[in-house]
Amino acid sequence: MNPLKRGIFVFTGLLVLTAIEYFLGTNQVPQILLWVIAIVKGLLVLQFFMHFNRLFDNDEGGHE
Amino acid sequence: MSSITSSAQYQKKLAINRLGLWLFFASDAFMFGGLLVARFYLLGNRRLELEQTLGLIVTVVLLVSSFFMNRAEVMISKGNQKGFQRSIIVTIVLGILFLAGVVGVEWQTAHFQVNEGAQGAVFYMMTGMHAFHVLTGIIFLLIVYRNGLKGKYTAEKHYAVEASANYWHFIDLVWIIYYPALYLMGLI
Amino acid sequence: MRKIWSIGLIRALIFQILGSAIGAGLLGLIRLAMGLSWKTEPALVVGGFIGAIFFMIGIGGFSGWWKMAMGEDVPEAHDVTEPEGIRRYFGFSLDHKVIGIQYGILSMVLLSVGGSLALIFRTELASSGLQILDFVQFNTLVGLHGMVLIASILMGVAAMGNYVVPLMIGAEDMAFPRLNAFSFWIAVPATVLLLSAMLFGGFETGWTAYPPLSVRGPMGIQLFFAGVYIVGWSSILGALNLIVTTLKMRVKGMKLFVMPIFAWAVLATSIISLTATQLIGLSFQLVMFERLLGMGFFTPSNGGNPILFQHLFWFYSHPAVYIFVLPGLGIISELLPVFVRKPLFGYKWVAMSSMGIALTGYLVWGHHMFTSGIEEYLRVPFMYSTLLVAVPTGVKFFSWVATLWQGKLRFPVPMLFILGAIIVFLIGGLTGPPSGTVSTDLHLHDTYYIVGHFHATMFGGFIFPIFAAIYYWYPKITGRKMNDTLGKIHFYLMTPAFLVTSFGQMQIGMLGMRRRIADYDPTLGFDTSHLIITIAGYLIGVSVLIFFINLIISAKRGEVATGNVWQSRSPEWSILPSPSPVHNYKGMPFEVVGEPYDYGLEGSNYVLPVNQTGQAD
Amino acid sequence: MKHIVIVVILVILLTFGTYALLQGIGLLPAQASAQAVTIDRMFNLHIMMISFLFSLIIVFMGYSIIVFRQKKGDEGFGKFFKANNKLEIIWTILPLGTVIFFSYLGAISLAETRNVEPQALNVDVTAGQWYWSFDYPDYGITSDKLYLPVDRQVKLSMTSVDVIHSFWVPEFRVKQDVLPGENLVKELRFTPTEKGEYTVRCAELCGGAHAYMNSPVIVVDDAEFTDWIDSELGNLPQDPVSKGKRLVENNGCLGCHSVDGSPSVGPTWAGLFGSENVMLDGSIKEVNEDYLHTAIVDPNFDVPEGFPAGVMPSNYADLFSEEEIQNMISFIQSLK
Repeated sequence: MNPLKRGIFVFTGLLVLTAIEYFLGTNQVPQILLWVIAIVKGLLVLQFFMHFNRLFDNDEGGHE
Repeated sequence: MSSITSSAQYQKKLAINRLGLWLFFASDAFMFGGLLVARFYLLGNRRLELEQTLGLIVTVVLLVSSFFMNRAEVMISKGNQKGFQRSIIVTIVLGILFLAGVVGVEWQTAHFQVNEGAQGAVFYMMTGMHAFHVLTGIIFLLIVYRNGLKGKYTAEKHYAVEASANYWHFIDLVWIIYYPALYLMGLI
Repeated sequence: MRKIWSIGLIRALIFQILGSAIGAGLLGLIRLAMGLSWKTEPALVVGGFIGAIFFMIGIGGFSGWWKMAMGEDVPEAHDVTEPEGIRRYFGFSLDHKVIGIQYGILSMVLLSVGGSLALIFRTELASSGLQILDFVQFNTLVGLHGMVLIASILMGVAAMGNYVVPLMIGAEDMAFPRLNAFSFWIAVPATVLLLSAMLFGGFETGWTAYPPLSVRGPMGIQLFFAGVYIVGWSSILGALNLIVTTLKMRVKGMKLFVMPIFAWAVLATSIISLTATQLIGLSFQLVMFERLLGMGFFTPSNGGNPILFQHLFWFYSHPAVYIFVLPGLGIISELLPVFVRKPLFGYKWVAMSSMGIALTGYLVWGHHMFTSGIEEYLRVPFMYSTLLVAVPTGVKFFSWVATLWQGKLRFPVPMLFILGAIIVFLIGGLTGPPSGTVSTDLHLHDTYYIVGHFHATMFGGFIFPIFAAIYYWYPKITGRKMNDTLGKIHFYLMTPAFLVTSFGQMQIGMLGMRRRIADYDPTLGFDTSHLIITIAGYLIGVSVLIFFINLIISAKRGEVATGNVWQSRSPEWSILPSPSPVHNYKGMPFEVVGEPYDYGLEGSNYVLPVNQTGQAD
Repeated sequence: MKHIVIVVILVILLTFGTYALLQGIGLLPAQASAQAVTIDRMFNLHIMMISFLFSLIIVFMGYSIIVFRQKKGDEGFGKFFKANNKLEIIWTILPLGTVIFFSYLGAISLAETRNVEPQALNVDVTAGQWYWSFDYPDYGITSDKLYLPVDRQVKLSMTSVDVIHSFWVPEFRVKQDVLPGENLVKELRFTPTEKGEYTVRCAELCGGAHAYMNSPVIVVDDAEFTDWIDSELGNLPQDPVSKGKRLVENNGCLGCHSVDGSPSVGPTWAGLFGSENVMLDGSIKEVNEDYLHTAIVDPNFDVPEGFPAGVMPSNYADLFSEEEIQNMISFIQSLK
């Protein structure tokens, strides 16, 4: 996928999750739900913004 | 012949630098984790008395800045210098806005003082340490922006951009955990 | 004058003093502008940190990075030409071997400082009653003895890691040479800060700095915190560098499981210090801010909880013990095969036991808090995890014994220290389980038993091995061997003296001698024991003094040794001449073709030089 | 094989030798509580284990050092063997089992030391820089010495007024840190079994005079303990006048009322009882028991001339029992 487009998708996802989080939080739901959302958001950032996989790129391998 | 060797060398250095940066994140994450532990150990299921709207605004500001940071990195990897510079300057402005929101507004209007109980201690220390990282991130980005103007980065070689982007996203990641921990979790 | 100015260390120290004054003055002015009066404590903290930054500017620690930030080209570390001679050891050198030696010197300086502090309060303890010290002085000395030696051990570990690991794995240098030099030099102002705690009122809390005691009392504690905080960063950055070096810079053909075993130990150690060190920094930082701004982290009357500090603090300070001993145990495993002339028994198990100790190390911190009033449900799980450490440690001991079995043992000085290390560490290890089971620990906690146990693990796990390492790698550094006779005197004086102190401490501890008291009840009848411990302590001091003399005179007068003095298979001996050349293996490429410890296997080699066509000779 | 046999024999001999030595030199102080018995049993197990493992390693090492040393001129290698996974698994599994077993024993022994007896004597302990203070809430006694009846469990509820201290009597073996903070009151239970004088020593570095933070602990039999309680209680005032004196001294009454006739915020008590005073409303009242009672529980009902109303707290009816109020009145009466 075009990385620019992917960035927009991920960002939208993060925004939506934040909105859900805010809604849940202001209604005092069990903490665990908020943790799940926070971890999902974190994983999105790790994977798509921070490119965790690049860490395991071959030393001689190509560059995105 | 020599260009191939130098490219291979660059790739090797890249791998080394990446690992080093990620290890730094791992280390720093333990510090942020320790503060998170302190928040739950001292306050447990008690929610801090904070302004919800303001919290949401600064969170969104930081999220948008992360989006532009990602955009800047993608732009430079495609060789789009102008787009890279534009995106990075937006990121920096949003970062400064975030700082202003937390330190300038939130700190001044909070319902409690630094020295008022565990709540004050936890809130000011967590946001303070995070804000300190945001500040260093902004400095890092300013350096990258300046060097970008000088045309130091190419589509192939722009590790400094990648590193600053990763650092910025790491700060965002910390806030993704801290925001619910400070504003949303627990009972009032 | 200009000549003195060109010595980096002196220039940097002057910068530090100036920086501290500037920092403190600026803070005073800012406070004045805000309408506040002068306060010494925040000025000390701010001055301390600014001083450390100025030190780094003075030594030139930021110049490379500053140029990078300004977009100028910065030469790669191996293209930097550095001045020859003794001078480069006092400046910002990027060569890992120079940095390793710098670490080593700092470690030995701190060792003698920390040891001397101990001798002072040991003299006080030689008989009951207060003779030469008052309470604050005594507590300051006890606390500084602990922390200065912890710094010394961290520096010693970094010294071994820095000097030896790149040579062992055939790397040209560390992964990040500038960061490497930075992490060494930042430790220098940190130790200055740490020691200056004595000048600003001292502190009463011991090295553990438990609040609420550390929240009140003399403000020397702030300098102590600042010093430890910066030493912590030195340790974190050094560990980061070593991990990347071991994972990414190995020579061709060196798979992880054919690395010299010492590299495994350093890897395991570095993983702990990379991560856990943050928590001691954080815990001290929180107390620092509690003192400065009245934040309510640890004072119950302000909403805090002192137990939180202990959790954060021990989450580092227990694994820290493994940071200290793992490299030492690695040295034992590394050197034993050389002197036994047969393979290391169970290489993979020994390597994995290092990792095992490192990982279980994260799970056991609560055993320091069995009596401190932690949550009741935590005590039994922590007892299980604590005793679990015995399993990987046992694997190491059994493997060492199996390595010794049916070998052909030689006994040069390094081997003596290795054997001493095994015995002393055995005693340290075996005295652990009684304090690891909760019910017996209810009696032992905070007594001299713990002091004895702890010193046995530190001597067995670090002091003996690092002496072995110095005797062993000294020819690699200087091209000369250390004096044999002096080395043997050192060993045969230090070992019995140490055993006496350790046993004595454990015995009176079990009988009721508390830790960290300046005076003890004469009716308990500990006077004689304490006198003997003090005398033995002085003997250790004398033996180390002999070692220092040996270290210095052998550099000029020692027996010349340029080849493979110990007949080791490791590349730094079998490929490299002594003293080791500036760019390590440049011009001497080699390749790993076999197993590291196959002593006695006909026709086997660990490493072979590669000729220009790329074929192994 | 010959080597192994010799080594095994030596290990057994050294194990017994080490154990006998460690038992012989006297490692533990006198055993003076029920908990000490349990804990010492655990210590004994540990000492056995230590003796065995110490001998195992030392004998193998010593034997190798003596027997397998390099002969002069022999530059050869040792016997070539590299690994034995079976052996490695054995010496992983066996210690693992031992460790789990020891932890299990440790947990049981911990549970035994924490055994709760319903008849336990309650003592509230307060620690501070640098003193111990012991409250017996059931008797209303405060003492700087800890008196305990023998063979009866004592439950200490401990709190600190400043920093962390730690309660430790070596002869009782058990130890518990004393933390500041109302929500961090820590409990410690033990049953003294030997009469005698012991010392509680603070075991957690608490600054300055930490070394001297000791207090006597005196274990006596039941009869002596009752005597001690009685004598302590005997020190308490018995007659109403002295009781009343204590009450007014401890509750701040004397801040406003003098007892020697000197003027103050409120009327002096000297010569008050039986006198006749003009009230704010102009009436004249005699100060008798009824008047004083009203003046204490409802001070604004009848305020004498020359003194402002609304100064004296009006909640004393809630704070004091009727008997206490009577005692205070008796004290004021005694000042006429």
